[in-house]
Amino acid sequence: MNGRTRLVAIGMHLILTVWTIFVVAPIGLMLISAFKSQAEIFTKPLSLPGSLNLSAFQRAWNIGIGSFMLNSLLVTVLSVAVIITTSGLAAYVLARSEAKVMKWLYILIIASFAIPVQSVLVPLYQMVSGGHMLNSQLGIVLPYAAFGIPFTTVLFYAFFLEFPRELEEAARLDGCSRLQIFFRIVVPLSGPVVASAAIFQAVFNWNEFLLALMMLTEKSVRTLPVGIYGLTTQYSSDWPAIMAALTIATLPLLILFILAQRHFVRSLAGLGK
Amino acid sequence: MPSLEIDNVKKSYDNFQALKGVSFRAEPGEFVVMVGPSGCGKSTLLRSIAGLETISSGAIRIDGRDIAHDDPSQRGVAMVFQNYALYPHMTVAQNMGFALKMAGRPKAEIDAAVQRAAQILRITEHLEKKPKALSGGQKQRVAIGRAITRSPDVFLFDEPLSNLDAALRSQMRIELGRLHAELKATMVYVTHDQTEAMTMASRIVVLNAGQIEQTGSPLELYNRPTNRFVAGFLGTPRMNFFAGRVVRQTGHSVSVQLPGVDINLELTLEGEGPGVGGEIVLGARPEALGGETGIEIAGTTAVVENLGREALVYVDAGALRTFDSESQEGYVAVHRSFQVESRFGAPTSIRLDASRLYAFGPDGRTIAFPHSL
Amino acid sequence: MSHSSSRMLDRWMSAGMLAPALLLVGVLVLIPSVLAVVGSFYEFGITSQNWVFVGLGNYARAMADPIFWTALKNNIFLIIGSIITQVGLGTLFAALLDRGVRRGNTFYRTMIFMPVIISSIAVAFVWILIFDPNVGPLNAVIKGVGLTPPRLGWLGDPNISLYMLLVIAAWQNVGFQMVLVLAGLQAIPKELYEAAALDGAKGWRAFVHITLPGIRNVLMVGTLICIIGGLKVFDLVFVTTGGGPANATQVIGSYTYLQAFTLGNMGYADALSVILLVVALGFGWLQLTLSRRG
Amino acid sequence: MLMMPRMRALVAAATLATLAGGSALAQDAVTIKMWTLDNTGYPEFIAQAAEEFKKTHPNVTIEHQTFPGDPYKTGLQVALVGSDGPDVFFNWSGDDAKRLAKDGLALDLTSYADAPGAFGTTVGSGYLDAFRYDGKLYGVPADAVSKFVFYNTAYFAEHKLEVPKTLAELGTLCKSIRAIDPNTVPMPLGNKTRWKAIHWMTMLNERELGVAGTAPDYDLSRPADALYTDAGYAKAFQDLLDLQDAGCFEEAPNATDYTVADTMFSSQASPMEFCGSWCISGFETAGFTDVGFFRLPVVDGGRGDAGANFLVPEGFQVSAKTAHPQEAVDWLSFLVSDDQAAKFVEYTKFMPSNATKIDTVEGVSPLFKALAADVATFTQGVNVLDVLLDAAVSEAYLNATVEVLNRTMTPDQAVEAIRKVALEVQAKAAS
Repeated sequence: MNGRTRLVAIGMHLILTVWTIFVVAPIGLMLISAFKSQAEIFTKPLSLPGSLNLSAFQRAWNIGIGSFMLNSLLVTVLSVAVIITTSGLAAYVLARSEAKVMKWLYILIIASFAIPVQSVLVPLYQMVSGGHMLNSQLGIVLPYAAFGIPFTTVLFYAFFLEFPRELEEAARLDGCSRLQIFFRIVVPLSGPVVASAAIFQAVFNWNEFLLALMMLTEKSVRTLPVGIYGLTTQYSSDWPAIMAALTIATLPLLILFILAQRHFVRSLAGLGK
Repeated sequence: MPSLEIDNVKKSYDNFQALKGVSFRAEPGEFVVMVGPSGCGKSTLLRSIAGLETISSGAIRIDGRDIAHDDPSQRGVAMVFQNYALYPHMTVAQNMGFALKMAGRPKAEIDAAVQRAAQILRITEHLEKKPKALSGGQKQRVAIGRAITRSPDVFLFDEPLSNLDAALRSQMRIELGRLHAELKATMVYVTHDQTEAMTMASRIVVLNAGQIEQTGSPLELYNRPTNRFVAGFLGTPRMNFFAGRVVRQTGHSVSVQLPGVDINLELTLEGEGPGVGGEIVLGARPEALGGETGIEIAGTTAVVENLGREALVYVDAGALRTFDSESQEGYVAVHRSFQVESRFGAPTSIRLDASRLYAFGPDGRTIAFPHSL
Repeated sequence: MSHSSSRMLDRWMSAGMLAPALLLVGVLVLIPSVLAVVGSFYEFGITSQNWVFVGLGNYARAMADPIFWTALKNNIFLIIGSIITQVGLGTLFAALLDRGVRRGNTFYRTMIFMPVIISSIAVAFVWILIFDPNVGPLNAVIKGVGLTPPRLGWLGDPNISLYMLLVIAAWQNVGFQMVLVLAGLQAIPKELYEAAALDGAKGWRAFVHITLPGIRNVLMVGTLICIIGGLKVFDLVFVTTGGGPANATQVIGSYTYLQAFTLGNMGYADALSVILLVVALGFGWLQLTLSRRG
Repeated sequence: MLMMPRMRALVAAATLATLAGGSALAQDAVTIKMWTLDNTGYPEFIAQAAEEFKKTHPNVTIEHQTFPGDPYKTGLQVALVGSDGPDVFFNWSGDDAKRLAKDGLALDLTSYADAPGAFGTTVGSGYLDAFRYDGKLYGVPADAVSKFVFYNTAYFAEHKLEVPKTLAELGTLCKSIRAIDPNTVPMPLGNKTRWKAIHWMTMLNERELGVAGTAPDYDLSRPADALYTDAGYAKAFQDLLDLQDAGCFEEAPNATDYTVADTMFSSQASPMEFCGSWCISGFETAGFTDVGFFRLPVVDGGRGDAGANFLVPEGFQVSAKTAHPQEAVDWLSFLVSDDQAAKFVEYTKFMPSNATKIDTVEGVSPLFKALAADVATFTQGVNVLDVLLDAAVSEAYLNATVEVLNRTMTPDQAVEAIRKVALEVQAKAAS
């Protein structure tokens, strides 16, 4: 290796290292602040905690981080399951049918992909409220699903278009019904796209704030983002507890991610195709 | 063994008529090859027989029973796809037994059928592998094996060898022939490769633009094509076509003048000729131009394809040019049964022998055959 | 089974497979959208039952509302800015990881991707702390090296705060774009680079002539994600700046929320939503035609 | 077209109701659904009160739900319009409560108020007036928040500093503190969420114009040509700027979170803070006891009243849609009864609207008692701007205050901006 290429290599590492530090620093700050007292956070912003104080974690836990996480988990799993199933079935029919009406339905779905949640917040709230589903998991799972379906359908649609049709024809000859073709042939071979879509929607719904803020006002059903936001009450904020809550909420995901990052990244890569 | 009968089958999409009333009959145990250029409707017809397309009108009968509106799996047909269409998530054995499983047959029966098919195709040792682990030829065998397992009334092949390399393709041709002899099943085989058609078929159906041009045994079609399309489609290299004009006609005998070269050929017509002054197309297979008899036309060597024992020479015969041929420049293809020193521009000659020529009327119908046929 | 009945069955099956998705999208996305369009022609409050028909009045009001234009401008700024920072840096890092550095790739990739999975609310809280003008670590560092931090604070200065939002967004999303591009890069056959090397294209020129065309689709997807994200942005603004100071960082999403829920102008908020909807549909259409061409 | 608005609500409700496929089950027992903010001690207070209430009303179950501050208003409004709202709910007096009354969503409680033992007999009329519109009573005041300048008594003693008598003296005091240590922020503002400075403006307006002087502008009853034309408004902004120039506030107050400001005082980094009565629990949590307080001082030449101070009554309203109005009012009356009001103080450390038994409450700090005693001596309550004003004017005031502090607007420009919005709202109300 000559001097110039070594210099280039060092430069490349430098760029990556700087960004890595930039990425890690706030997470480190969150972690450290969780061990500090409120006064320490504000008066000694750059120092390490004076003592390893776990009381903020206890306060955060007492506020109900555990149940927020469970709620988030429930809402995320349910909504992603609904999204994957319904989008998969719909995208399959759309990609396979030659009827004209299907083309219009597909355009309709693409159009609804572009509709931002805020645009329909008020009527949506009225509907969920009118359906007596405020503060219920279903009340948030259904809107999450509805807003996740267009993107996922488009994703699946592209995948199904490229799916070898001969396989399905072979299955037809082998005696499969349309539904059987879907579940016995197409689904088992859709692993990567299903994983990509599921991860994308899971990350999105796990972190969703606006709808959850509006629909899940009751403490017992709040998801993590709203729960954490609720830690800043009308007149006071317990910053160490907020940071502890963020740490509790983030750490499991981070560890899970670091352990499974190879698969995670690979299946997410399916989005680019 | 059942017969397969296609009766006036029509198929149209929006404004496009893919099949314009096709009829033929495959006798029990026959190996029928459908050939034609791409877009001629041969695949559509095959897929219609399989039930993957619905036909607009007509009937498809297996042993006299019209199956045209049955569910694909109820028709008693099995199909081998161009891209194998093996289920990647199933093992070879599962792939082969899937149809029987869907039909709810007992496991023992499925296993037996799979074993039998695997033995026929010599893939027993691969049964537990996934398709991904197989070579192209092995995959094709599994695809065929999947068809065999179902013991169908009719086998359908959709260009099954086009994804294989040349050596494997000729090997598989032989194997398919053996298989046909062994199973004695009725088979319909679609290809655009006329070599496959010539070597494998007991009967060839030539399709063009949604219609049957001619059916018959390979040699029948090669020797006595009923029209210029079939004459040009079968045989490598293709037949040379020369555009000429009728200068004299007496009874069934005409004299034809070819452009550029001042020669008259006496032909014996089978039917009506185009009349004096009418256009006529003469056809000569490459092997018919390299003989010792007939009118000699001097030319120069343009390209030589040496095949070792024999050679194919493209001759620049001056003003006598072919049309609708493989070489764009209108060189005349001549088959020589000896080795040829390839040299561009070397003087050579061809011989036009009226007794070895075909003639086609303005509507493309064959109006004269070589005398020996 | 007769021909027509099998076809009917197929039709029913198709309808049945489509129904759940269409029902959900129809009821919870499309009907509310139509209701929002209807509402945009009226003046009413959340709690008011008194609907006054104003025709296009709300739209006229938006055209004359300087804050609406600020918000729209900010959305566009965030869209363009995030395309440059996120797609740009994402591509850079992906290129470095794919063919540049030889060691530590997994480490870098893991670290850079990490913020993607953190909730944006959590992200916002941490950054609020970092940017605090009196007690935040950023100012402590800046003052520590003898520089002067901005007088009105990182998130308080209308000239700076939008850029800070970009920084936060980049912090969170560059990893996502990077992985997207990385996947695209890894799909480019290595032979292409070998062929290019034979043709004399190496390094930067190989990047321009082989890599960029090879990841064109991926970059389009990434750009689309930035556009949609930039249009829908809400959480980040809502929690960090609240649209302030004095509406300087307002985006359509937060301004709609303000008009609807703080000021109670539901009709006007509906009109803003519809405008956002039209802009979003415009981008969707653009994407559709572009991808068709490609 | 006339059908449309009603249809919109109907379509919305009907579609989802069908989707959910459910309908409410009839219940023999009465359930009162109650929504409140998520303030410290609230859930525990309500829980014990509900238990207690069961003794006299065995068929009534209280279903208490709490919400974080910001989404509360929104969620409440939409819920009240919908069919799934609470029976009784917390609300601030002022524009929020008034709007619900005006829109027919809050129940008129006038006829219930004076029944024996009902809230009208236990709560002072000053509090009740805060929830009175057009002569009718629309809420049950439960507590009030006030605001004082808290100071570090130990620090003041150490540096021999004195409590200021006028606003000018407060400015001088800031300068003295800066003279001791230029890095000490005398009284952090923390205006990132905009309400801290609007509380200042609330009191500064009073100090310049007096409550009577501001009232016709606040409720937009003044003629258009005179609306917000009083020089006192600009003067009040200038007073804030003078304090800023005197070094009272921190750097970039509009970018500083209020919790940072609170912590700077409670961690004794800053010797003063203009803070709410709710701040006391924060001092206690931080173990900070050397706390004194004084009212925001008057200004020389101002028309304000030293006896007037910040006082925002809060309380509960009853949904007009409730199926059990009598039980709902009984429950609220119970909450503000003598015993429960004392418990309320014990649990929440808020100033109760019924202070009959405040002296008997245990576990309350001397500071709280002193504060309560001071509140009792107010000659006039000053309700806070952002609660009192029409939402659009309030929004304009909040932004103008931010801009003044940022020096992107002069006081005159700020008042002009507020006046412009006020005129629009006034004109619209007239039409």
